[in-house]
Amino acid sequence: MISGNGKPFGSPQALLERAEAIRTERKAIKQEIRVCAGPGCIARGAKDIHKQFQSEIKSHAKELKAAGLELDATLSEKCTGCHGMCEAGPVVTLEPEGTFYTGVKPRDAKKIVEKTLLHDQLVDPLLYELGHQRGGGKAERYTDIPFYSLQVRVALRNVGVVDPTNFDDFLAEGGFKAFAKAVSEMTPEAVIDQVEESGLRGRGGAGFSTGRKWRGALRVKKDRVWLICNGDEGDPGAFMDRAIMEGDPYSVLEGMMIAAYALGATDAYIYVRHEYPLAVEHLQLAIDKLHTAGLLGDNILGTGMTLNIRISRGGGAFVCGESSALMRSLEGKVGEPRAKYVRSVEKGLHDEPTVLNNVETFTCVPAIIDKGAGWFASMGRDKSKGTKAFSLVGKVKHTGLIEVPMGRTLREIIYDIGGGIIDDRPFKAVQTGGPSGGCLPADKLDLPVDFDTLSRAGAMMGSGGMIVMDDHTCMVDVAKYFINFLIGESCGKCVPCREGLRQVYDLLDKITKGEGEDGDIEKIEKLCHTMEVASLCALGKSAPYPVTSTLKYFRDEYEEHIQNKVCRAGVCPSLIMYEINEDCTGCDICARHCPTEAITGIKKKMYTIDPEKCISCGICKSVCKFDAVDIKSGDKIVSRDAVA
Amino acid sequence: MSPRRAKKTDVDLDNTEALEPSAGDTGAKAPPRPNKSRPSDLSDEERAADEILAHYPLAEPSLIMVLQELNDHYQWLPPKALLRVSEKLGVPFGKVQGVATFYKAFSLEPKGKKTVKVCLGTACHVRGAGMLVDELKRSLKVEPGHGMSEDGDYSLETVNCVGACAMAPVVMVGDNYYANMAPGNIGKMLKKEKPA
Amino acid sequence: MSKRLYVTPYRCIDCKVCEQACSLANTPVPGVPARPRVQSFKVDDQNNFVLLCLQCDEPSCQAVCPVGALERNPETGAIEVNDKCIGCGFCVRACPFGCMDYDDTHNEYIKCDVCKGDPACAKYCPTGALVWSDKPWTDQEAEEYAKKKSSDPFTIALEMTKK
Amino acid sequence: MSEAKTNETVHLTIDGREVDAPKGAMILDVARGMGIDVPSLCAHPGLEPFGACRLCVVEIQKPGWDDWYKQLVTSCLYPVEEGLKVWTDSDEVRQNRSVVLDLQMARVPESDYIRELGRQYGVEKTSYAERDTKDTCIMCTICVRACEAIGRSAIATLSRGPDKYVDVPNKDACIGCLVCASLCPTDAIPFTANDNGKRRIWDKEFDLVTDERTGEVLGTPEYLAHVQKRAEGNGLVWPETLKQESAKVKRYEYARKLSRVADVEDRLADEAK
Repeated sequence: MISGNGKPFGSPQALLERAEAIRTERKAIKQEIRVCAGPGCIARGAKDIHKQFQSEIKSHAKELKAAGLELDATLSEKCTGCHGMCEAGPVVTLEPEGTFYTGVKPRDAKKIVEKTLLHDQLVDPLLYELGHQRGGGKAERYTDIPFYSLQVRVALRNVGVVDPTNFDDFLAEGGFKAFAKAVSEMTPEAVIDQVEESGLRGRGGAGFSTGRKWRGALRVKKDRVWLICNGDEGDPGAFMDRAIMEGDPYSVLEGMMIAAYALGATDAYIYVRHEYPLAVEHLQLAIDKLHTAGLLGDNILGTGMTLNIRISRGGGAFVCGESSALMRSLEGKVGEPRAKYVRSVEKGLHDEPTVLNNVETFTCVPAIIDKGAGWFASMGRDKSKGTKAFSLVGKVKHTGLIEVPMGRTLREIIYDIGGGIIDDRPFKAVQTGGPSGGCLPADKLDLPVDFDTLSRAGAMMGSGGMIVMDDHTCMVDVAKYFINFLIGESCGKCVPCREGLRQVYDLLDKITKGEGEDGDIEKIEKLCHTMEVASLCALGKSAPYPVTSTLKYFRDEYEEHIQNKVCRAGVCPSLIMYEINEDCTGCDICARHCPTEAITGIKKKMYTIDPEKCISCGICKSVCKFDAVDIKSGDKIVSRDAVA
Repeated sequence: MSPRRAKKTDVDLDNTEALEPSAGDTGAKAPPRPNKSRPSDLSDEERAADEILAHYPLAEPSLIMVLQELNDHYQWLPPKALLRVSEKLGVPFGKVQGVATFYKAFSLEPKGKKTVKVCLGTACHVRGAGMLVDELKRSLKVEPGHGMSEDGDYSLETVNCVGACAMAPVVMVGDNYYANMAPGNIGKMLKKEKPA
Repeated sequence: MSKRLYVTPYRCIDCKVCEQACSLANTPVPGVPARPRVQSFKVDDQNNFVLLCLQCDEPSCQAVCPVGALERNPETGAIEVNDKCIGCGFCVRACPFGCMDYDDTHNEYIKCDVCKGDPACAKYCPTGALVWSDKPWTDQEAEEYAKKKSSDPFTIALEMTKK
Repeated sequence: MSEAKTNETVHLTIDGREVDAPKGAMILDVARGMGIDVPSLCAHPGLEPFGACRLCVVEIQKPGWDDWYKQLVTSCLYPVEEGLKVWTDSDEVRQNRSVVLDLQMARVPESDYIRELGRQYGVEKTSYAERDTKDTCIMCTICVRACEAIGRSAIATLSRGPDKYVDVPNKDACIGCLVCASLCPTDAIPFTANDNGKRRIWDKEFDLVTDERTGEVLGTPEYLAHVQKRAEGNGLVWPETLKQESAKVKRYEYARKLSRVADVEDRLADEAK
């Protein structure tokens, strides 16, 4: 592996020269194996695959050398950040061809080395099945797959490309070019101008103009400005920031360094969610490396600039994604938000001016400085410029991490990139913006995805979680889920949020249990209104959105639960019954797994479920291999896919 | 100065025994009390706390980081260690306790040998994670976030999103991920993970 | 020189009119008299005495107050209890003269605030032992005092405190 | 509680009445100063504004906003601004206060104080599920903030969300001053001030120190020690004999001392001869 000389860089020029030198050296590399080490792929054994590759390369060293491949000289093998298509993991790509292997197991490493590396043959079973897309067949390169070809990666530009633990890798990909440009050619004012011109808006949720925020902090003339990077990604179903921090920590840091230069900040924090230990590890490695490289600390690149970045691990509180709560947390206090009538750019951390941006926002900054505000602003639409990363999850075929220019429609994202709904079931709703967002129904599929359009429709851009739901998702249950989530995460400071959430949950619970009454919906609506206008912080103010948006678009489902005591999705346990149909072969597996012995029958004949004993746990359905367990609600069979 | 106003020190009239401060109570700062416990008198928890505290500035902003490390060390926060942290950082114990109970990363009761974490992210929820929690509650006889199973092997926790939504629903035992779980597989998983 | 409450103890006959006047002037609820902020004593056969808050330059009560509930009114120069008071009673303990007090009928902490510039005690004092004035005595009184060589313990006490 | 009080004032309108208020003052204080009754449960003039009870919400309109657009803000935390228009009792305000009180009534069904307040906003009975509890704590945290101001921080909020509660996790820190109980708007902190020379609060029993001459209770030994420490921290002398004397006794002693000064003068006069 090519490494630096260990001495700090004395000037921006030296840094750029070094990057150029690495690039020249790397021209010799003929083949690169990239093992995806995103959370999904690691969970499926990516680390073992990486080890297996290392040992296979060693044991085939002679043959490889004969083929002109030598590890660390002409052949490179590395772990990268999340490649995006998590559902097909573990993923291995071979560069420069872009060969894309999915579902790789450690034992496949041998095959790949022997077949692809030595004989230029593809390992067919590992190739990606295009299905009905692009006329079917198998994709040889990831660029052939719509999931990738329709994306534009800005914030994720290096994720899945670089080895996050390797500084040289990052330099070779053009890292710190923007920072060098900023400190050597631009005034702080010019940096802010560029950021403002680019139209970059905060990627954390609210979408406040980043340039304007920075300018605001600059106007408050104080000795010290704090810089905070918010990596407390708490939205369930969102993991873009995690992927960036784990897969491309240097870009986050570079963004922060440019911001620090523009604002004259000397101290910065990255607040990382405590569930992300790998992100902490990679960021810490990167920070240490930057200190030895003279890019952090005193007299950065000989310019006299000082910056120290510290990592602070969150304590596991969703509310700490709220900026004022986050700052309390950094002060070592309970993460209770403060009222925002005094803006944090004036009085934030330790009551000093503070600029807080989200991970993705900072990551976009180097790209803007490097390629220009015009380039960034040319993407997107209206007042939402550039691209946005989303985590596309739920009942969609290709779950994973994507990035598209703002303004793409939901349909393009879900059907073209995401490949549609699992089992081609009907689409019911898409939930965006996490617990603060809302659910949009099928007739909103052609809405362009940008900050303002989504909020007008009752949802929210949020941090970028996009959860797709099919007809087997109960909207009342989804609303209840989010309220329950928020109950666990509310800080409990103000009354509408603390007491209101509990009451809304009680009412929703009543409805899902079939005990709903007339007037319950109106009660919920009244309560939601007060929560929305009278809560202290953004968490409380937006807490009712999952309820109000489902009430707006799926009111009939609520009414069905209340009037007919029916859950059409077959989800609410009190409103459904399990029933065995004639496909039953009498294999007895369900009876053996039933925790309440509600299933009886004679072997090899049809079994039956005693509705009195059944607790609707769903185990029978999940273990049945013959799809012989149906779900009934009311008189209708609303059968549901096996969970597994 | 007007004659009607007296300075507070003016009470110290030479001829007023009644108002004279008693010896040893002259308002001068009391000499620093010797540290009441020598290192050897410290309990294990206090020593562990001291070791961790040595890496941080002794001020309130360090609190959460110190508690994180303590929690990593013990898997929970022993009261003695918390008292020590409160004393050393100069943060009132009430506040320390408030922080320790506010953040989910901290546990105030001992944990089982292994912690089963069920992801309750939205993606996992819509794919049926709730049923997994119910099944685990039944088979381990524990409540999420509290206590441990009778044999002390497992604690149960629910987490909001482990960021592995593609494999939903996900259950984590220690560092191992179990993807695409169903209630029917829980028993098998627990058997496989059972600590020696 | 602004006005102050001056005490001439030898004129005091311990008639308690000042206490009554104070109590009535500071009664928040009609019919329920407040505890007086001023007190007169019969110390021994010769000496009577009226004691009220000295409005110290650096008041102990103010120094110990945790919430800043004791503030000096710039117009009267008196320290007043404002609505920030949380009732901890530190001031009562801290005042060496016992001039900070707690009125348990009205549940509030009290001290002399010179009735916001119009002290009732002085207004109703029948003997002139208490005066609200910009100097202790009129010129005539001063002359009289010099003649009589009567002692004015309070003035002497305070002069002694200045050394 | 605003620092750096300047003489600058801003001009605003509250409920149609024009007023000049010092810059940095909160709407709540200004409105109350005008005699307008704005309800609040968690505000105390001596403590940091907290903004939790949401009862003091008012509607505002800034100059330049569209005529129809108003915003609900927490008056205890919102500093006055030039040209601001404030409504403290509009329909929207009353509606939200009634929902908030409705929620509080469900939380503390046993509290007479909340019930009375609810009645003022037309809530006779809560429309939500009542908690099954005798506890009347509404989590205004006045006790927590007061205890912090006093310098003990014995009381803390523990846990979070709907489960959040107030307690004294370390009984040693409590000095039995009773300030928390006396400030509690809903009398949720049970205590006995003096029961045979003992005081009880937060499940802790205290001894009491009394003035020997008057029998007046001066407080708990912990309390007296705390005040002394605090006073000494402020550079005050703390005469031993004053420690256990009531205000009355202190006054009497001081009067006696001053009356004796006459003797001093005589002695001085003698010496002069």
